[in-house]
Amino acid sequence: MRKFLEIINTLDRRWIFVFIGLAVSLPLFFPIGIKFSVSHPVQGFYDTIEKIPDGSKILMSCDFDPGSMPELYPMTITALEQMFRKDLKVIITCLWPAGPPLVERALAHVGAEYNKQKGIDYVHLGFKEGKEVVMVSMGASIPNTFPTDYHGTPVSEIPIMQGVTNYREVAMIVNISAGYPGTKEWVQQVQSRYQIGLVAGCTAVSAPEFYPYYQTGQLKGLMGGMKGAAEYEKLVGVMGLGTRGMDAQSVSHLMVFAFILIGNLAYFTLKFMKRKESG
Amino acid sequence: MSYQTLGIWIGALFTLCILSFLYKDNPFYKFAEHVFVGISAGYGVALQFHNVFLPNLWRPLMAGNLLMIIPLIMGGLLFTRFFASISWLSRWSIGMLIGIYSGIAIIGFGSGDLVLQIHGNLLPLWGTGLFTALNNWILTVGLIACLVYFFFSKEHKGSFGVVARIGIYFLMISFGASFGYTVMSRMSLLIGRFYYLYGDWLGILPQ
Amino acid sequence: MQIRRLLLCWFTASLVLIATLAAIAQEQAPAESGTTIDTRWFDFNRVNILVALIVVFFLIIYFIEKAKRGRDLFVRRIAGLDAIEEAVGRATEMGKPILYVPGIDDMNNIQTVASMIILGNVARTVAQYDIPLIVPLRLPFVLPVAEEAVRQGYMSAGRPEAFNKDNVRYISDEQFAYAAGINGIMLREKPAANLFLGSFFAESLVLAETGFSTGAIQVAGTANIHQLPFFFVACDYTLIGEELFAASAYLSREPKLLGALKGSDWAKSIILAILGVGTILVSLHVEWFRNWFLVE
Amino acid sequence: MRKEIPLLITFLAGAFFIADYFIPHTGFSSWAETLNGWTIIVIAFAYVLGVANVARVNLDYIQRKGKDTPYKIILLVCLLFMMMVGIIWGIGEHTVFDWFFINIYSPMQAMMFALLAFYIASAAFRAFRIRSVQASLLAITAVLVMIGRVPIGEAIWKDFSNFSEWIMNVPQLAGKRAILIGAALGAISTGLKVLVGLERTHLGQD
Repeated sequence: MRKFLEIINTLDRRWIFVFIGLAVSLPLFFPIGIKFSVSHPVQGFYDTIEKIPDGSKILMSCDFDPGSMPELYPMTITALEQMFRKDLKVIITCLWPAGPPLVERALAHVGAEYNKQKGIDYVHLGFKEGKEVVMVSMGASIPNTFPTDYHGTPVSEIPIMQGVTNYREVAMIVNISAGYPGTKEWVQQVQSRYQIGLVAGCTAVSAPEFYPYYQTGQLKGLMGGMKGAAEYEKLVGVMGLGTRGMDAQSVSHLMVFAFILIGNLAYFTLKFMKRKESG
Repeated sequence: MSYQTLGIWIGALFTLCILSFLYKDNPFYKFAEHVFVGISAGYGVALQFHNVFLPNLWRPLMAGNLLMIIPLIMGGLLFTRFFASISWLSRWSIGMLIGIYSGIAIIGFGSGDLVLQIHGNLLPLWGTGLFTALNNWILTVGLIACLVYFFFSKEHKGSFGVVARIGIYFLMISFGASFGYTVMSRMSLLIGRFYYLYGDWLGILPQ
Repeated sequence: MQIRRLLLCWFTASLVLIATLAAIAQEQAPAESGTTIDTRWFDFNRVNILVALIVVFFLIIYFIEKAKRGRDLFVRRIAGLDAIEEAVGRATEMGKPILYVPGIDDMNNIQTVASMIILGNVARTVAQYDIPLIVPLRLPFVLPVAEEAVRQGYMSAGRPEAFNKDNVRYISDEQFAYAAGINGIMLREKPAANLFLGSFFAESLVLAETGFSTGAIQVAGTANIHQLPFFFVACDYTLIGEELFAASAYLSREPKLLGALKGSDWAKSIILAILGVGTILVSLHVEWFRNWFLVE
Repeated sequence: MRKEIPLLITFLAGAFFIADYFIPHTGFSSWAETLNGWTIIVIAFAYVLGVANVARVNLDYIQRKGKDTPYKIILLVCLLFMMMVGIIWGIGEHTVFDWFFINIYSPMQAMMFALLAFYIASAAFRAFRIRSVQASLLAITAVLVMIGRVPIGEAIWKDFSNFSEWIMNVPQLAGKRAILIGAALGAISTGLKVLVGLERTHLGQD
């Protein structure tokens, strides 16, 4: 018994890497499809967009990069699906340098499905460096901050941008955020200053920090991590990456729980044995 | 072999190079890492050129908006850091940037994180449903106890120490929640990568 | 006196500038139709934010001024500092090296500045014993500052000759290569005490875990809240958020740090009072007090 | 003169932005708008400066013939190649630039972050030791939230998801709000010290 505990206590970490690798891979090959319900913050995200009258304009800021794609790309796709179904006009900006190519792919994928035209139903304004300064600058004037779209066509020639000067001409803001600059800065610099509706989809790492904003109503909706994306896909009725990853998420969480349990049991029983011998 | 499949193969090989770091640091990882750092730096410059330099500075300047000379000069001053003799000039631009970010932080934190969070925690302790009253009690006691824990002008002794101890327990619940969510976040990153390797690259995933 | 003169001339300069800018802007104001010309000079819905900022500004400037005039401001001893001393003490008994990791951020991050102050203090206690103090660094700009901090520590302990420049080492500027380099030091040179104080990100996990497996006593401290759970479970003691700054203020007694700390302590007591009074008033269905804190 | 002018610029820029929040005067905010536009451009220059710094550090390394020189050469070649391709042939879809982004930059960055899943698993097994009441509180909350937030949690206990939602909305929120308020006070005091010229580390040693 003691030998076994010694092995566990000094187990090479690479064995644990193998276990976790299996825990994440196997459910992908043998999908179980465990049911799950929708939590309030995600329902808030969905309902806030649903309540916007059809045809109005929405500002969507995609502040993420490939490093957080598995959690945030499904959210972007599903949000575009919901908005295009309601024929909402989407103006997209990116505050992370590596965001625009991902947004281009999402737009191409979903835009084609609902045959939406670039420049009429949606516009992709690309990236601007400056973090919070860009948000404040858009409060004064969006055309001055983004004189052209991602491909270089001047904003004055883009139909969807006619009549849009700043946040007052936009019904609400949808923010998909991976960190800084992201949801925290949109709440601090824009939501309270311009009193505009704001919903946010973020990585699970940053979700706990935004619950205070959800409780005060600064955020009308909050989606955290791949689970949030899966719940949102369930509401919109789409089978995306979020839902497909849920089984692997469940199994890997159980595995980490088991690791914590076994690690502690082995550590303390060994310590107890040593004290008994020396005591 | 279309460009698309060639791209997937190269992406998968580089992914395996990064994955090899788990076994131990090796030349493949070093190679992949340096390629990544180079590509990402080059990507940033090209993007700034097309998305900021051209539309926000060059075109207005060419269109005769001479006021744009000022940001061009301020930006150029930054590059004096490379020449020791005149590097103090770069402090003008750095001073401007630091000043703007400090001003923005003061407003953002002042309104969004200070005043509104206090407003959000002024909650009725009775006169509402039992469940909401219980929640409001926990929120109020928790916030007060944690603020007392972060109080440095008085020793944590006697009743003050007890309140601080309650505060640290609330903080532990906060950290526990953050740990759970961080595990969730990291696992979904790995799920995404295995989807890429098994699905896009090898195509052996059930549809 | 220097602060007051500074404030006075800044204030007048900014007033003059804002007035002239507004005057120029007045006749240059874009006569676009549709945009409402707003000539109000102050948005009264935001007076509560202004009051809050002025109160915090006053508290901080007042206590920095007080600290500058050498008035003794009491700051309780941070339990984390005892843990650091205990860790250093144990390492000296065993005659093994001490590892001090000042975080991965640059000097413009306040946490790195606070870490340098604590590093200088640790160097002073280590100077009396002949054990190496290893300081691995990620950014070249932090190297001279760290070297200076350790040299000052050895100097003030009266043993400048014991200072070994090679122990303050530049590893790599890539996050995980830096963590791998430190793991190598932990496994090869087997330090008895690991101190992680400063701004850490995802690599904190890797460092704390390897340090735990070598059996070293570990003390950590960072204001990056999302990294605290890992440090808390893997280390013997963890300074949480502001405690890192309180520790550096306690050690250095530097007016700027001490004043800011006392100022925010006072601000916290005001907030506690507001929470107490406000909660009771709201429970009695008195709404005006709570509406003061609304933001339009 | 080397220190006073930058400090004055810092104060004016910061004071201007703070004033812009409180003064809705159209004339004044049009100036704030122009200053915003300038800042975006200067920050873009600062970004390019950062990359130039990376190039300089690696060039020095190569001159000193360090042991990793071949890797550093690869780094600089990739940097120049990606920059030139992007600037000359554009950055939209179906360009060489986009191909390199989607097939090299994106998978590698995603895999680097995915490595953290392995590290957190091994840390949970080897370093997550419950040695005090506080650590046990942390561990119990972590497990409750971790299991409650995934579908299998609801399979075990119907209300598990609502329970972990309650943990997030009430006890956890109190701790986070206290940290938010503490951080806000810290940020305001640091911002003030920088504006008034008390905090000068950013200007470096002259």
